[in-house]
Amino acid sequence: MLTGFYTMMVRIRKVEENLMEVFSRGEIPGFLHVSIGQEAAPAAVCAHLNANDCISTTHRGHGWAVAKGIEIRRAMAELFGKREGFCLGRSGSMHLADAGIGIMGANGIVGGGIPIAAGAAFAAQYKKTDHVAVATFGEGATGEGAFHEAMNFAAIRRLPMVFVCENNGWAEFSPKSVHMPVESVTSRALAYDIPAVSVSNKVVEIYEAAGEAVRRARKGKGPSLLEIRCDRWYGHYVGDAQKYRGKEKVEEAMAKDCIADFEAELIKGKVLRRKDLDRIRAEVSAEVEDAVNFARQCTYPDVSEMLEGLYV
Amino acid sequence: MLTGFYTMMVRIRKVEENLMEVFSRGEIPGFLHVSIGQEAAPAAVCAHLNANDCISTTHRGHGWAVAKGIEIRRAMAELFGKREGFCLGRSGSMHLADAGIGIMGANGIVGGGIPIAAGAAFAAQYKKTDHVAVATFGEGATGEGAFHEAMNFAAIRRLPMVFVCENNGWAEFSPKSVHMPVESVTSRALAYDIPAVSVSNKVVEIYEAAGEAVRRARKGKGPSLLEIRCDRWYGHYVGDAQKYRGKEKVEEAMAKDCIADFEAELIKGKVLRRKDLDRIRAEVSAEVEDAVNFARQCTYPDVSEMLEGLYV
Amino acid sequence: MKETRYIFAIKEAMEEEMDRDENVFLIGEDVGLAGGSFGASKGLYEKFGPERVVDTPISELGFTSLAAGAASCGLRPIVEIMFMDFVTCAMDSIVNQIAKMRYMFGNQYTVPVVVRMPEGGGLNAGPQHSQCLEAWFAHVPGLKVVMAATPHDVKGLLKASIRDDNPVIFIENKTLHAMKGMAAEADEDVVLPLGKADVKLQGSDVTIVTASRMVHESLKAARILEQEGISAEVVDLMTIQPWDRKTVFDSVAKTHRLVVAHEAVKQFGFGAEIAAAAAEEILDELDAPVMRVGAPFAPASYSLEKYYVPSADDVVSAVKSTLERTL
Amino acid sequence: MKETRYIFAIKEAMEEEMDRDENVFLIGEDVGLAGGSFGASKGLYEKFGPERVVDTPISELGFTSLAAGAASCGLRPIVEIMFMDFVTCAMDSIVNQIAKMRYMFGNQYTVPVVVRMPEGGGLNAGPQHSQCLEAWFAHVPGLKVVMAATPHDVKGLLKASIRDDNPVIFIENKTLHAMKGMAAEADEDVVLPLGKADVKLQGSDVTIVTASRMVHESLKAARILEQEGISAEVVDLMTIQPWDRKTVFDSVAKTHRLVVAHEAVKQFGFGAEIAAAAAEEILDELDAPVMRVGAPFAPASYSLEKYYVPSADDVVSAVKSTLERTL
Ligand SMILES: Cc1ncc(C[n+]2csc(CCOP(=O)(O)OP(=O)(O)O)c2C)c(N)n1
Ligand SMILES: Cc1ncc(C[n+]2csc(CCOP(=O)(O)OP(=O)(O)O)c2C)c(N)n1
Ligand SMILES: [Mg+2]
Ligand SMILES: [Mg+2]
Repeated sequence: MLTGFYTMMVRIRKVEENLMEVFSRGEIPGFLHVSIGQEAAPAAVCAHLNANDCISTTHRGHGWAVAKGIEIRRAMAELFGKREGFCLGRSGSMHLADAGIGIMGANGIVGGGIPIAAGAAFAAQYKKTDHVAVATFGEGATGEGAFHEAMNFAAIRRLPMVFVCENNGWAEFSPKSVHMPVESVTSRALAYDIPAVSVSNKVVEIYEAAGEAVRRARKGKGPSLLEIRCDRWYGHYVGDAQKYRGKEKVEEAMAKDCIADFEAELIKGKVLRRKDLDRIRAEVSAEVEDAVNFARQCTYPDVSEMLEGLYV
Repeated sequence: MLTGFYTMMVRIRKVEENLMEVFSRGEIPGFLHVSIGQEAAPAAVCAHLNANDCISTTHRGHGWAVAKGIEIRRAMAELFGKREGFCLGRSGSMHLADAGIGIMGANGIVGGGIPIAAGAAFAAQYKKTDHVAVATFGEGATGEGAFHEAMNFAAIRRLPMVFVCENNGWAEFSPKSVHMPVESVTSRALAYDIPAVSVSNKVVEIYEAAGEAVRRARKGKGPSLLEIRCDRWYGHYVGDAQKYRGKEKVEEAMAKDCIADFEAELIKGKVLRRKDLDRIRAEVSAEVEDAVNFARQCTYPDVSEMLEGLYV
Repeated sequence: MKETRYIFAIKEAMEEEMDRDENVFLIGEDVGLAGGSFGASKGLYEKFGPERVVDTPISELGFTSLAAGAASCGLRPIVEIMFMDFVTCAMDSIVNQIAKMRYMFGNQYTVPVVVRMPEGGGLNAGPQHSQCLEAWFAHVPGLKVVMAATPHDVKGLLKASIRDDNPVIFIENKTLHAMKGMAAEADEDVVLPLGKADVKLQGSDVTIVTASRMVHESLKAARILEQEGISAEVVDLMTIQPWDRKTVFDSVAKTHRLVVAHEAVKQFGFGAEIAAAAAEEILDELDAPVMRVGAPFAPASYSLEKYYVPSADDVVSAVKSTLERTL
Repeated sequence: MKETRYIFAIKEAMEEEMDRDENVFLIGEDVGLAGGSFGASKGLYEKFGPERVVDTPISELGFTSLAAGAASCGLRPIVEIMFMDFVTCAMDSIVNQIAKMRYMFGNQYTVPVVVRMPEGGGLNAGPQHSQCLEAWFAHVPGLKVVMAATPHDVKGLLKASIRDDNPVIFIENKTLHAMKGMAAEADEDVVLPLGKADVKLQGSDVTIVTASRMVHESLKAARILEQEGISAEVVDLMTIQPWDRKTVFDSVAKTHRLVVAHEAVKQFGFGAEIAAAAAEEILDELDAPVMRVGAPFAPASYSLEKYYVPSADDVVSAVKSTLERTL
């Protein structure tokens, strides 16, 4: 399991490092929001989920899609705007989705995906399955009415879901203090009597807290909120120089690395050796580079496909 | 002051009893939502406010407009749809407003007035006055995103305002349990670290709690939330037979009367004698009947006035 | 067929579809225990229970997006927005989520949500409770927009909308709720096609294109005009998006005159699109200016409502004006 | 006059008005410390402080309604909605509150709110970040709707909008932000009238009515058409609501042919209203079908964006088609 966590975190990191590179080279257009530094949460939470469980994600959602098991080749193709992509190249980074394994889609509207995940949880409850839904979002999103309305409804109907907030301290170019009058998003949950815990950016800690929340949801005991205190290494989007943040703060954030910390633990705990780590990283690199090459070779959609499937 | 409370509560009651009567006779059209049984809150809270302080109210807002000092004749004219009304007869019961004394308007959109009051508080802060703003709303309104977004902003900017929730246990035709996963609206305030108290429907108790909150706002110490636990005697609107609620529950609610209770206290405390109460009630009745007659004699707007003033 | 009322026909449509398909459910404010603010779901809670007739907190955005999520997981939600005016709170859900989920995610999802809402005046409910906003939704790719004028139509169109795999904005009219008329029985299972207009009255001098309550005002106008020897054809669009160009253009090819009548504010209403399409595609058929009937450019008025909402008289004037101005 | 960029001209307009009137303030997401997502308020926070350049939590509905309340207490808010797509979250505030507060409360209030937002494609930002929704607002009585095409215009129109006592929806265009051009200096204090169109190019064969980015595509089209001996007049509406009927109709009375071009989805866009008004009021002047140019009926596409957004070529085709189809 620990090896699985590590592999997944590295996979997410590699995907985004590659994305940054191809984006900087102008190979992919639009906006690119990477989650480097935040790999632990998706790796840990998704380890509790299966293909029937749904997640809704955000503009910063690559990590979640990867952890939920998206096929990296076709995800990459989508980011390249190619027709082989999951969204036929129509939507790119901000809308990665794979209906087949419950990735309900990244959302370009802050907070937009939260009540949608509640809808998936509602459907699970309606159909009397034991599926659960996970809404992922940032602390900035908790300012939106959509967050409030979804939390309220989920609590009242005891929906089988988990609200997962990655509190990275920034929403675009402004710090948490602009967005929240409370320190922790767990305070928000008090308004709905939803159990909430806040954990650090350690994958095992997150895994345990998420397990508790997912089990609770699966057993029909209702929703929980999980806050992960993490750091956003890079700017809001790739290309954002973070002048508003100050070099020191950025360096401070980058000094905290959930992957490096975990590596150290794995070695200390004799779970993996240095060369095991190297092998995993090499394998993942190859996998991701293969995906990038695949995406490069895919084809752009044709203008004649513009209206295809708009209506059933 | 106690006499003032009593007079105001009776005035609100009389206004609405008269409205129910003329409405039932078909003299006024549209929807009519009365607040009979809930007179204590506006009488108590508005006693702390002056003409520079703003309030935003709801579909069930007659009591607040009266307590804030609206001229009853012209308020009545508005409800009759006459051009002498505060809104030129355009808007009726759901939109009573008097800009001159800070009645920013009743709102037909549940939750709609809450961020508007925050705007008044923002203006007071901006202009460095000691004015305060009060948003009034029902417990049902706390389900709307507008409530959440206003609370969040008010807390962050320490706006000089008071959120006043009349928790009457019902939102239209459904009980509180459909709308809230928590017992008291004060729990909602925890999400914003806004101080909150819940009081019963006793005018003096409300007055004291409101005083605390208003003083806090005036001193620049930020917003508070005040919940008043009260009962809605009649249906959601006049004509609603309350079948969903059950006769017993209705009778139970009607057995609790903030005015009758206060009368008993006034007499017991020897503040007023039975005949003082009678005199006050008679005076107020005359005042309200005069207003009704005034409204009857006013004129309907002419169709030629339809577009008047839409743009400045 | 049997006589019923528009509001009962809505209930019957929902009930029959809920009987037919267990994935259909209803969600909204007071739709459950209370049977709906206008009574559209009376009895459904008792019959189907709180799982399928879902009372919500007051949170239009939240429960509409919730329906979107449920729909993409295989359910078929009917969302009730109590007054069309309140849909302003759910625009993000409808426009950025529901309308786009299928297309934006590369056709991976079908999102069969029906969002029902009553529009219009008639209750003296004032500026925030009387609006007609269908033109907004017709401008949004991914949505269908349906408006029903009679008990028969509302039943057949609502059943069609519930069965349609696309999101449908289903617009009722408050003044029509009490309207009596014939509608199909459950076993007849009448499902009207979306996107198909209905010629409610044949005529030869002018085509009146309309929908919802204004169908009745237009028919009334046609009767008045008949007295004066003017023969009007009344085309009920029934679906505003996509609208039935063929029926409209065929009618104009016959009458050579076009009036469009709706209750919404005239400017930038759906009449603009119909008139513009005529000026673009069948200008040569037009013998006279295209007149539009709609509410004046002001919020709905409480006490002047009867002058505010367009009536048969306005349709009569528009028809006369187009006839007088024949080129 | 001096050379500047569209985005700087926006900043200058706000800065000059904030200098002139201490009741003017700016509110929105990241408008303060960060200087705005597109940089429109760069430097204003440093100059005017956090009281007048107000960073908000992500809560479009909340801060737009807050602006409404502040405006009715005498302030003059400029609200920035980061992308026009996000205005879907604030529709209740704009439509049920801001647009109606004055009228609904019997003209007791003036509500001088300017809601700025950039629309359109150009950044490959996909379906939820590229919409053009001006037609919605033009359908709402109580609002004015302004669209600016050049640095000069955006400055003069924004200053006018801030000074206007009515609520104004002020629509920028993302592709224009970087555009260079001349604009007035602070001491010239150029304030352009709202409701007045600008003939950007004189011509005699066809009138192209347009706004915002499509003004430039239309001018480009006119240059192409000129090569073929076709003389196009380009009318920049600048204000969509109320729009300048006189300038448009005068132009059509001269050219007898009308094309309307906008970036929004063609169906039910503002072109429909212009075309319909022509069919209603000046049909006799029209020698040919009125053609409209707009985006196809689909959400904006990430990788097909350049085919999705209408271009000069589309305007050229529309003009040729109206000329070919002269009656
Ligand atoms: C409704 C809406 N408003 C604003 C934006 C612009 N926006 C995109 S991301 C973002 C900040 C989100 O912050 P947070 O939720 O903390 O997520 P993070 O970026 O930190 O992962 C904003 C304001 C948007 N996309 N949607
Ligand atoms: C946005 C919106 N949604 C729904 C309604 C319909 N509605 C009017 S009053 C009401 C219930 C309000 O309950 P509460 O806030 O508790 O106030 P009360 O009526 O008890 O005073 C509802 C749902 C509305 N007017 N606006
Ligand atoms: Mg964040
Ligand atoms: Mg209540």
